[in-house]
Amino acid sequence: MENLNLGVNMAGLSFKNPIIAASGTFGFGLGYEDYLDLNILGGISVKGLTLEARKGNPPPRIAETPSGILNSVGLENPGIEYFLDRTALPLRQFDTVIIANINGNTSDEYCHMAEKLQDAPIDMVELNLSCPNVKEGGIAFGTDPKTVYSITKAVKRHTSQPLIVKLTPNVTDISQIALAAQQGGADVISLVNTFLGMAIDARTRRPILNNITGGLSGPAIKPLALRMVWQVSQLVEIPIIGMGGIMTGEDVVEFLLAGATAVSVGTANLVSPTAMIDILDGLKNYMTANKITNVNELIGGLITEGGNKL
Amino acid sequence: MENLNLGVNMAGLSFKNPIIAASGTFGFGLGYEDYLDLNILGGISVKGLTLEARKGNPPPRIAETPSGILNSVGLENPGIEYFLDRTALPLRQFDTVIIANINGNTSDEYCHMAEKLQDAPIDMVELNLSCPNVKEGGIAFGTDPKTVYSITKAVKRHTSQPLIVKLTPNVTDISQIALAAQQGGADVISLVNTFLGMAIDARTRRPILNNITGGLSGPAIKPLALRMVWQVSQLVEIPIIGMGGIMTGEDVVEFLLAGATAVSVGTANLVSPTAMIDILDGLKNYMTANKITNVNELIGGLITEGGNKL
Amino acid sequence: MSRYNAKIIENYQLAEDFYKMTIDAKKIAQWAYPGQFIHIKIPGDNSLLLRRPISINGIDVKTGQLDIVYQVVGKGTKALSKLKKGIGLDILGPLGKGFHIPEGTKKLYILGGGCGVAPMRFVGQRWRHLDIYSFLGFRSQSTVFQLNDFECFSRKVFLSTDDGTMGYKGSIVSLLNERLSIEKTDLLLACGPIPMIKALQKVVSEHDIPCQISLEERMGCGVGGCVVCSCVIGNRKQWDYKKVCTDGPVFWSQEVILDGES
Amino acid sequence: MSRYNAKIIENYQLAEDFYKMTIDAKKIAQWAYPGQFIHIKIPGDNSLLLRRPISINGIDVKTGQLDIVYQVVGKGTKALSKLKKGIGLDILGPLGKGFHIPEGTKKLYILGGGCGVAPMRFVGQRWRHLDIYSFLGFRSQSTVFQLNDFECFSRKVFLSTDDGTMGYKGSIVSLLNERLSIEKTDLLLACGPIPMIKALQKVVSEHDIPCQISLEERMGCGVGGCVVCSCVIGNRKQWDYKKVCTDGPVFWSQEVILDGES
Ligand SMILES: Cc1cc2nc3c(=O)[nH]c(=O)nc-3n(C[C@H](O)[C@H](O)[C@H](O)COP(=O)(O)OP(=O)(O)OC[C@H]3O[C@@H](n4cnc5c(N)ncnc54)[C@H](O)[C@@H]3O)c2cc1C
Ligand SMILES: Cc1cc2nc3c(=O)[nH]c(=O)nc-3n(C[C@H](O)[C@H](O)[C@H](O)COP(=O)(O)OP(=O)(O)OC[C@H]3O[C@@H](n4cnc5c(N)ncnc54)[C@H](O)[C@@H]3O)c2cc1C
Ligand SMILES: Cc1cc2nc3c(=O)[nH]c(=O)nc-3n(C[C@H](O)[C@H](O)[C@H](O)COP(=O)(O)O)c2cc1C
Ligand SMILES: Cc1cc2nc3c(=O)[nH]c(=O)nc-3n(C[C@H](O)[C@H](O)[C@H](O)COP(=O)(O)O)c2cc1C
Ligand code: FES
Ligand code: FES
Repeated sequence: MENLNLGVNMAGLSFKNPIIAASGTFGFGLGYEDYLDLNILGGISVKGLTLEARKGNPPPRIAETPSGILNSVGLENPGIEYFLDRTALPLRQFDTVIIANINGNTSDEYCHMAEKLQDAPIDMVELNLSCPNVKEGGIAFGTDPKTVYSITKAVKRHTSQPLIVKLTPNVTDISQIALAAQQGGADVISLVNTFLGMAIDARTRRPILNNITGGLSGPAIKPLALRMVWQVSQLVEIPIIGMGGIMTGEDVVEFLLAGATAVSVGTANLVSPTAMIDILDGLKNYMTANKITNVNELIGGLITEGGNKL
Repeated sequence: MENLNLGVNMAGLSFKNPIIAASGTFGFGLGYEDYLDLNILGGISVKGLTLEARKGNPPPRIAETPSGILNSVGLENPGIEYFLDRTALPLRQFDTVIIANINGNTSDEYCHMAEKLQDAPIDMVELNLSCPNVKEGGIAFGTDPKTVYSITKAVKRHTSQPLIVKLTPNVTDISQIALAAQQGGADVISLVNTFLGMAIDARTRRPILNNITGGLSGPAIKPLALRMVWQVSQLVEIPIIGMGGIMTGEDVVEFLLAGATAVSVGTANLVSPTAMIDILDGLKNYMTANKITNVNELIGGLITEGGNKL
Repeated sequence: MSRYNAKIIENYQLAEDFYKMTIDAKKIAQWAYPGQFIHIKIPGDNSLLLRRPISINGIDVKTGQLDIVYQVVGKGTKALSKLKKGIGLDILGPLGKGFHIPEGTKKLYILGGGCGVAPMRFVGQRWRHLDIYSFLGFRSQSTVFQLNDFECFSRKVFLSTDDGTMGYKGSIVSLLNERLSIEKTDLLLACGPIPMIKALQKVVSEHDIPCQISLEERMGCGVGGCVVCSCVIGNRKQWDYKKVCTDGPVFWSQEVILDGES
Repeated sequence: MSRYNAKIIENYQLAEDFYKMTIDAKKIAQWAYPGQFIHIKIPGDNSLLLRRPISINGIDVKTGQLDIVYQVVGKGTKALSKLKKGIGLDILGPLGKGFHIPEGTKKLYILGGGCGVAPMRFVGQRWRHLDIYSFLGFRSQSTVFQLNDFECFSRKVFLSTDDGTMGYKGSIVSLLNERLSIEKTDLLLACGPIPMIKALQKVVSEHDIPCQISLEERMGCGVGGCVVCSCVIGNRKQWDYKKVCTDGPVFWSQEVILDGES
């Protein structure tokens, strides 16, 4: 296992491995040191930031579904200023790519936040065009290719940081949206955010989430996410960060084969704070067992001719 | 349990209970007599029919995913003539609502099939506008409200049988599509067909399905299906047949609460040929335990005020 | 706080719906204090993703063993109840901020309702040197558990059942209310269902008794990362969502706003 | 064919990766014939929806017990291998059309490769009155199983391993080929991995031997309702998808088209 090359590159940045903590599932990273060494991670996408602090939705905010979870956090966060003042620097001590996930109600808000981050000690900006919980806009932005194009383009003008555009999967044709992001100047595409879902308690006859609906994540959505990553990778040129239900090293491999350059791990962090260590180990074990020395060999390596026989 | 009223009505037809075998998962019903008495079912939607016989896609056609399955049958069926000649009458002996599920490549094909069914010994026609496996059109039809409206309207002109329109969930806004079906004259809306997904075998680096992508069904999609049924029920007036991952009587209750008048059971039939007996028993047990004598009390009965506390 | 593989020492039914499990968890037993919880991965069924938070019911520092008492209410607790001894359980713990006893506290009332009785046993065992009066509420005689343990460390145990099959018939909070009219306490620590907590808040504020309560909310990570486990803390004019998992589960009664909850 | 709850009588490791399980399944044992399979729900893990098809390895009509031999290759078979005796297994069976012996058959060759050896034991036990010659191919000595049983009912057992650690080194089909050059047979029945079946099809057609083979395909329902388990049956000009679960799993070798499969 000594000679494995796990590093990947995106938007001119090098990641020591393709594993990134997914936004919203790992706080600001800080506080996890008891469970894992943040320096082992390829990157950390911090909890979704907004211009002003947000309280988020009333509880219950989480429901368990078969092999999945629904959440309706609703972007609770201390606001971008707090992040810049208190969190960005402590996080910077760790040798991992730091990604600021931003969420706006208008195109201007996105631009404004991107500007604030321009000189911050972070490595990349992630435009979340997809949060399904914020009625004021999140979901609308990511479902229309024209809007995706124009916001991406606008934000690009306000920052020189490499830009990730994170898309919602709740659309008819994800490839067109991804293409719009690429044309707007996105450096990387991040796929997928959560699927809009709902859970009901038959006994009380009420929705389990106070917000009624929430975002579905976890292994349940893995086949949908893989399909989207694969479809998008057939069309766009820029790198893709794939996610949706990654729980093991083999899951990482599947996303890389489908065309992702890196992956994010979300729900698995809610299951175990040490999940990313196990996933990274699993990836290494897979590579060793399959005699793959460079993880880049796996990217887009899906073999589609001849079917898959028993 | 003796005094439970399980009957529901849709489009002027009465169903002895709200449980319908989902198209494609229960063949033509015939052959299941060893496992269950077809007379206990509310209805049977037969395997998807096309104008001509179809061989379907090469195997493997099924993959297991976390709490779900992917299928890429590709509408293998003996063609509508065969159905009319050989299957419709034997099926008619059973005291249950018989639904013919039809699939066309063009609007005319749908109309043509509907005409052929006009005098057939069946009770309803189900327009499948959603099969994700037929590249020639299936998926495109169901994703555009205008097309859904115009096909529904055209077919209505060619049949006096009550018409169900079955929608694909692979869309940005299911409510608009459902509304279009209603405006086109649909008597009932059927939600949801499968979600387009993909499974990869990390060992062989190939897709598991020969067709690469397939349709995801089973408990994994239940939260997404419930959300869609709920959303649509807020907007349309006509009854909804809800489905997606129903495995137990409580699952049925959840769909009814969300606004469905009846439900279909699909994947559960692949798990056990006797599944619908257990689901029906589960529904009865739920009603008895919760002192509900008439199943219609549950329809649309979701309580949304005040949240759902522990 | 860390992740462990803890072997099950025993797991048996205590009362109707209630089970007690003892696990081998030296590190946790060493550090845990009352009101903290462990976060348990349900083994076997991979369709159940989330861990289940269960309060610590007691520890034996010498053997490094830890007890929990849990009520079977759904799939996860049902699966737990089926586990045989010897199996390794994937747990996180000890998690959360537990109860704390301000200096000078002499007389301690502890109150538990239903599965909320479970964490109070650990309270009593840890602070047995105080004058403890226990108030325990159950649904029915068939669900009463660990009464002996409470009798060991309490000056007096007050017991009520909803159906009157054992002890006082009615709410344990009414019993407490009566008692407080006769005799106050330095501190009250409590855990139980929301309706009970609401009644309790009223009673302790009327009697002006310092009171800490342990809250429940649906959880994800259990370690502060996902902010799903919110409760409302503050006053009506200025409140914030706090995390039950790391800011709690124990809060001062007067800070907890349970409005809108039933 | 029906659905049963079948109690596990025993479940133990036979060879590297291979396990044998005996279950109590009277009705199935009464009706089953060689080449048929049972369809097993994996208990415990609700994330695994689909049943697993496993051939019948043998039956004891008197006790109503049924054997299966399975190779641990993934999550489902791994979970099966962990099950203890006494547990009830949810199964369907007997399913499918098995092997059949045309009237007048005297000499019977049976051939199995890897887990394809498992159903051939049932063949030998049922038709032990015929002159049976067994051809068994394994990966290595460590994976050889039930050799004694085959020796009981066979005139002769030919054995090969890929690595030569036991018997002939190489493919069992080559051994068969050699044997056929010396002595023909009235019928050959076979089960094994696709590459083996392909080689076999060539050999039996060259020697013009009637041959039935048992196929595998990923399955859903197992009872003919979902048409996912297709195989290609016919000839190059005219072929159809047939269902492995109900039209098969056993087909005549010359009808099976394996093109495009590797
Ligand atoms: C800090 C804390 C301590 C607790 N201590 C105890 C204890 O000592 N003994 C005991 O019996 N119970 C305790 N509970 C409640 C216990 O966590 C739930 O009863 C349990 O999670 C139910 O799981 P289930 O799978 O059986 O139910 P299901 O309803 O099938 O669970 C589905 C989901 O809802 C969550 N959930 C359901 N009910 C609750 C609840 N009341 N609180 C939190 N999450 C819930 C589950 O964790 C799971 O994620 C505690 C809860 C918290 C938050
Ligand atoms: C008619 C028939 C008889 C069989 N008899 C035997 C037997 O006697 N002994 C034995 O060891 N194996 C037998 N097999 C193969 C056995 O069904 C698979 O090895 C088993 O399903 C793998 O399950 P898993 O969960 O361990 O693997 P996973 O790869 O985790 O399974 C995932 C899915 O793929 C399916 N699958 C994977 N491999 C196969 C396969 N080779 N054939 C069919 N489905 C597969 C599983 O059923 C499941 O739905 C038979 C298959 C068929 C079709
Ligand atoms: C509790 C929770 C909170 C989340 N918050 C955010 C967020 O603030 N910003 C964002 O872009 N994605 C957010 N997500 C989505 C995840 O980053 C990820 O895209 C999604 O969960 C799919 O990956 P998974 O299946 O591995 O969880 C959140 C997900 C969860 C479960
Ligand atoms: C193997 C299989 C074949 C299917 N074939 C059809 C079909 O021919 N026509 C159709 O309208 N839906 C078809 N479906 C979709 C189901 O009818 C149902 O809408 C879907 O599976 C969701 O329900 P479930 O989760 O209960 O399976 C098929 C589903 C499966 C699993
Ligand atoms: S459960 Fe994740 S923050 Fe409390
Ligand atoms: S597995 Fe369903 S038809 Fe064969």
